Amino acid sequence: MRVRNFAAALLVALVLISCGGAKQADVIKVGWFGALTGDQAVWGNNEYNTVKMLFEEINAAGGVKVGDKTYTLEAVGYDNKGDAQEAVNVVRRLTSQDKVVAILGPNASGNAIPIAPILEGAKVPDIATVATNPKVTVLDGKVKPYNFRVCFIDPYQGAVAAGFAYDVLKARKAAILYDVSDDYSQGLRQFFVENFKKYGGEIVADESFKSGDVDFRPQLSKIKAQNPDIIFMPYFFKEVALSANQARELGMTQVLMGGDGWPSDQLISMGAAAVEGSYFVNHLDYDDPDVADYKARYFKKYGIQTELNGYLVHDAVLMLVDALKRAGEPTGEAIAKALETTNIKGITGTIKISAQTHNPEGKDAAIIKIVGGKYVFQQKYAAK
Amino acid sequence: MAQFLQQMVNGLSIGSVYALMAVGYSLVYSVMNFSNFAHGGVIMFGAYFGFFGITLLKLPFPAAFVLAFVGTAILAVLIERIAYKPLRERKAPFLYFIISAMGASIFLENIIIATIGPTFRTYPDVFGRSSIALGPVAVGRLDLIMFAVSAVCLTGLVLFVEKTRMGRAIQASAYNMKAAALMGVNTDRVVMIVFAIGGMLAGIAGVFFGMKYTVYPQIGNITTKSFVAAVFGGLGSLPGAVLGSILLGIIETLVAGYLSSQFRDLIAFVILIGVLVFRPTGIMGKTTEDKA
Amino acid sequence: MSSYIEGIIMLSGINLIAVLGLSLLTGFAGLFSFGHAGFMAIGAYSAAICTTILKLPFAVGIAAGGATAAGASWLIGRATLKLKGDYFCIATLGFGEAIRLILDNFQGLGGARGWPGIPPSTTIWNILILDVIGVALLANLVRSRHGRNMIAVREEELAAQVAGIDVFKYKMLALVVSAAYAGVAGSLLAHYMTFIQPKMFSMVKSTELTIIVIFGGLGSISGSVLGAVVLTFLPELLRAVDKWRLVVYGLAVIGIMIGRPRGLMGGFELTPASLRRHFADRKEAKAAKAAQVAEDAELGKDGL
Amino acid sequence: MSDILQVRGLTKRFGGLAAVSEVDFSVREGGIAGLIGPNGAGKTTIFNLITGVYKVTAGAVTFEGKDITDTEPYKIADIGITRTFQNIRLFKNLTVFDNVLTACHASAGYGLFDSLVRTPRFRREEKVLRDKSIELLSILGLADRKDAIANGLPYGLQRRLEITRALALDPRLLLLDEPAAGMNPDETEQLMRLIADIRDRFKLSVLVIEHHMDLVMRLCEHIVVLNFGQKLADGTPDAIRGDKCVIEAYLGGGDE
Repeated sequence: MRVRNFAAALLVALVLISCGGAKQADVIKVGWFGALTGDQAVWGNNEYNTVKMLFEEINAAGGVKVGDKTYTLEAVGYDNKGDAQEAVNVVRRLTSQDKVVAILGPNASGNAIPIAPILEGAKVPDIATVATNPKVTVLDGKVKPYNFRVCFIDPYQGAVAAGFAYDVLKARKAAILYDVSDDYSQGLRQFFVENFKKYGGEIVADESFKSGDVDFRPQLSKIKAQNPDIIFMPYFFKEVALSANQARELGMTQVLMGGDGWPSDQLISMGAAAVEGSYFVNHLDYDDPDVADYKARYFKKYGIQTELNGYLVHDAVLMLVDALKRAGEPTGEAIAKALETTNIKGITGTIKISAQTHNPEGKDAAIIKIVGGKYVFQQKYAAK
Repeated sequence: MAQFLQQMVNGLSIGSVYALMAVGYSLVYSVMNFSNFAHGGVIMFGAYFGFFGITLLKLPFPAAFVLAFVGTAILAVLIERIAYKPLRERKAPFLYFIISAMGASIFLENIIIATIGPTFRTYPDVFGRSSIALGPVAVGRLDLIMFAVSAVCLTGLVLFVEKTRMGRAIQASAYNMKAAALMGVNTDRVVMIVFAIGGMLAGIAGVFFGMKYTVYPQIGNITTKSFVAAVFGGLGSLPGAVLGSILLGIIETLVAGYLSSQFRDLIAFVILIGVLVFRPTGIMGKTTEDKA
Repeated sequence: MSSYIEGIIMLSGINLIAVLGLSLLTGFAGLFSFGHAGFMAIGAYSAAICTTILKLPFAVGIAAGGATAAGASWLIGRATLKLKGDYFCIATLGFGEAIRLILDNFQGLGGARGWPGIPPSTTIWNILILDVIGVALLANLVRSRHGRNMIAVREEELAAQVAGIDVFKYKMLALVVSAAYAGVAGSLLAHYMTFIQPKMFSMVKSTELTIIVIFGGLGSISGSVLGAVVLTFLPELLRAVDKWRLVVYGLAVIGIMIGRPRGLMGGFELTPASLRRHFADRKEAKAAKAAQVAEDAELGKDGL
Repeated sequence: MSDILQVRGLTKRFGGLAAVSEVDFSVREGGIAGLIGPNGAGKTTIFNLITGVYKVTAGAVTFEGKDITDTEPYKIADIGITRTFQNIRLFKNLTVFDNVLTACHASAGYGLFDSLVRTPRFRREEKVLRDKSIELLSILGLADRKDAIANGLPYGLQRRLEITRALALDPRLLLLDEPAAGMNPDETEQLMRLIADIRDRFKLSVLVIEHHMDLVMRLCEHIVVLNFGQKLADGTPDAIRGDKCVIEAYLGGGDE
């Protein structure tokens, strides 16, 4: 099934459905979980709000037609505080108590991995949002039947960052600073190193810190002595801002580069001049018209800006609705099967799920540059 | 060589942050003889007081600074009155104090998360972020100011303890609380003053920490480093706390700079254990035998 | 039983084992540890190595988990238990973080990204059996001379020494047994989650275990059992107000220390015998108490 | 009769301050000896040195002919010396019975494994310990208070319990640190009889620190007088009563 511009298609479809049978009362329950409290609460709330908003819009337009019946969607969301143990609890609750047919989220790989056996037992598919560790969907060469994701994976992101740094920025000597106690950071670091070396570049410094650290000058001073062309910083915006400031304080002028942990208003306000001219790999181009439409709807409803996670969960909802329509019946098994042949256009790009990996294949990454305190889209970049 | 000098400057700067945090903790330890783990929470409140003083109340920096350390002094005394005083009066074992302190620190951290939220905040730029270049070595402007303020605070504290009546009462209580009480020292007041001073130091540490880095509810976690530093220097000794902090800062920096940044904290921990095994009283600590 | 309820029961059973160990250390021997999650981590990773890499049976994994955690605790104890309590505290603080850092760096076991694919060998039955064994062994231990000696160390270290109790040895015994419990709990957790990650064993985890012990009451095994079950279920019921949970816990911990240091159970052990005695003694106790007060008054020494 | 305890040249310095210097004395087997002197004379310090709580700076302590200088406190109990404390140190939150039972541990013939799985040996030995505790409590007149919490006992009984606990370790030398402190004359009288009684019944020797001169003079067969950490005099009560130095420094000084 080919859907061209999803926003338009969805609208047409929904209008048609709503004209068809307006007084159906059948409900499909869809689970969501993520961190609503704790230090990742910003992202969790953003995702959950987006899911609720989209479901409202879909229901207002008449619901989703599965097989011969039309259903409305209901979101059942739980907070797992970003904790792996809680993730298992919550998924058990969603599958056995709430009887959801599919689950959206979580954003952290460490929370998405341990839920796999429970999903398999309950036969309920999950679409992870920003869980980029390859092991979320594939383990020991075998694809997990009920785990899917909407984002690209660490090896891809690492390859894009390395490729862009080498090809476009013409960097030959790269230094890395990463968070050794963070899974996401370790993953990106590993694949950046592998790819950058493959291109022929040299890693002149490979330094780390630990979550909670605030002073990076010892590592940065060491990096400075190696005089790299760029510094790759695969971690989240708080530490990015701190380390960027400290690097500039030490008189370092190198171009900084990062991944999808960067985008945030706080990076600009706190990093200010220090992050000016830096590049990062992102899932989407903020100026894309489709993106802008969702952004505006979200802002209108909640009065705050959406974060990166919102875009991805938006596309996860699209994936799910598309799969529901093709599934023929609203059961986890049927939905999982339909998800394997997903091929839609979302706001973060074309999502074509591979049945072998359950990852969206060939999703272009967007390279963003910080110019004048704004995120400026540079180009789409696909790793070779 | 340039790198080595820079690393020493980095180490001194990190160490002086630890020192500012460790001194208040060590002072309280010297009198109360227990680790006040709520100290980190008070530091965190100091950072928030200063931050909201500047942003919300639109105070000039010096006023916000005073607000912060007066606020934390009051907070520290309040914690003492609520969480420790009843235990003191009951002569409860040391374990109860530590647990009560843990409760206080959990409360402080989470009340901020529940009311203000978990996100971090950035101090407005007060002193400028630029650094001064001394040849190849960059010295942060804020570091210099912080160094000066720490020196003034610590000198003031030493003078207070050595030269004033209250200070001597504190010394006497630190030596032996019961004997001091018998000799007519109002130990309850001494404890209050000690917590107030500890709280002030925490407030000062908090504001500088916030300015240098950022403000967030888990600042207390970083202060565990300063506890380690205090043990390193000799628990209960003020010069020991300062020396231990500076040494820990330099050791961490040199480990990260020349050995392995991956294992920085691990190596720091191994050094701590080593010190404990071979010199249980720390660098400056004095051996004491419990009075039977 | 829904898989959700079953999951919560399993988790509380696993928590219980770790809590029992900590209860021995803190409640009976009077030592405070910030690093118990570190022992759980050692247990979890050792057990996972046994079952996943070496393909040994789960029982061997559990035993190895307990043994390695106990071994690590012995090393820490050697270095710090001869010193005053604060040093031990701070050393455990550093230890918990150090273990995490080692595991974060150890790419062979997944590093910070975690280790998936551990066999799901933990079942509700092996948890319950280990719970029963754990409670029985601990109850036997504390009601023997070894347990009494630990309590004596907690109560009055100097007097214990003079009464011929090797304080260091009994602190060490409490620490090693307690770490072994934590190690077993870690092994079970690893094979329940089928995935382990150093993040799971943070200081927050240690703190939560300590809170359970305190709620249950220092020196009460039945309190720890109750605490582990109630405090594992409670957050599930209170999800809506979860951000206030730790605020309330913090206050409650202070409140318990001030007002009811023996915890919510008040040092009362819930055993069939104690219940019987409790009801039978109520009347007698009143009369006896009145008689004693009168006698003390006569001696004129009350309150001196 | 030979000496059970000998102290030779015992010296303890805290920093530069000599709390005890060059003290010699001995306690005869089966005897009751007294250690007297004004506050700060170093009496308790000597107890702490004998029981290994403090490290000795110089000198030696010999017990039954064996050198026990700087033995760890917990081993001192095994060797056969136990003590009480000036400021009572009971296991405050335990019952009277448990206080005594805990101290009986040394005579228990079972190991950790027996404890964990409750072997028959455990049950047998545990019964022996319990019987022994009850017996001791009855001898010391505390049997009817056995289930009371130690902390709630009247002061006099707490002292008595501390002595009971010391006896549970089967000592051959009992060190009592101001056992009559805070007692009225009646109780002091009772205590005196109790100490003499214990000595006879348990066949042990006693070294007692005491301020009540009356008690010391009547109870002890041998008295050591300390002042400022040094020995002033040493002899029978009569000799001490007549000693000029003692009268000047202590009895005449009006400490009593």
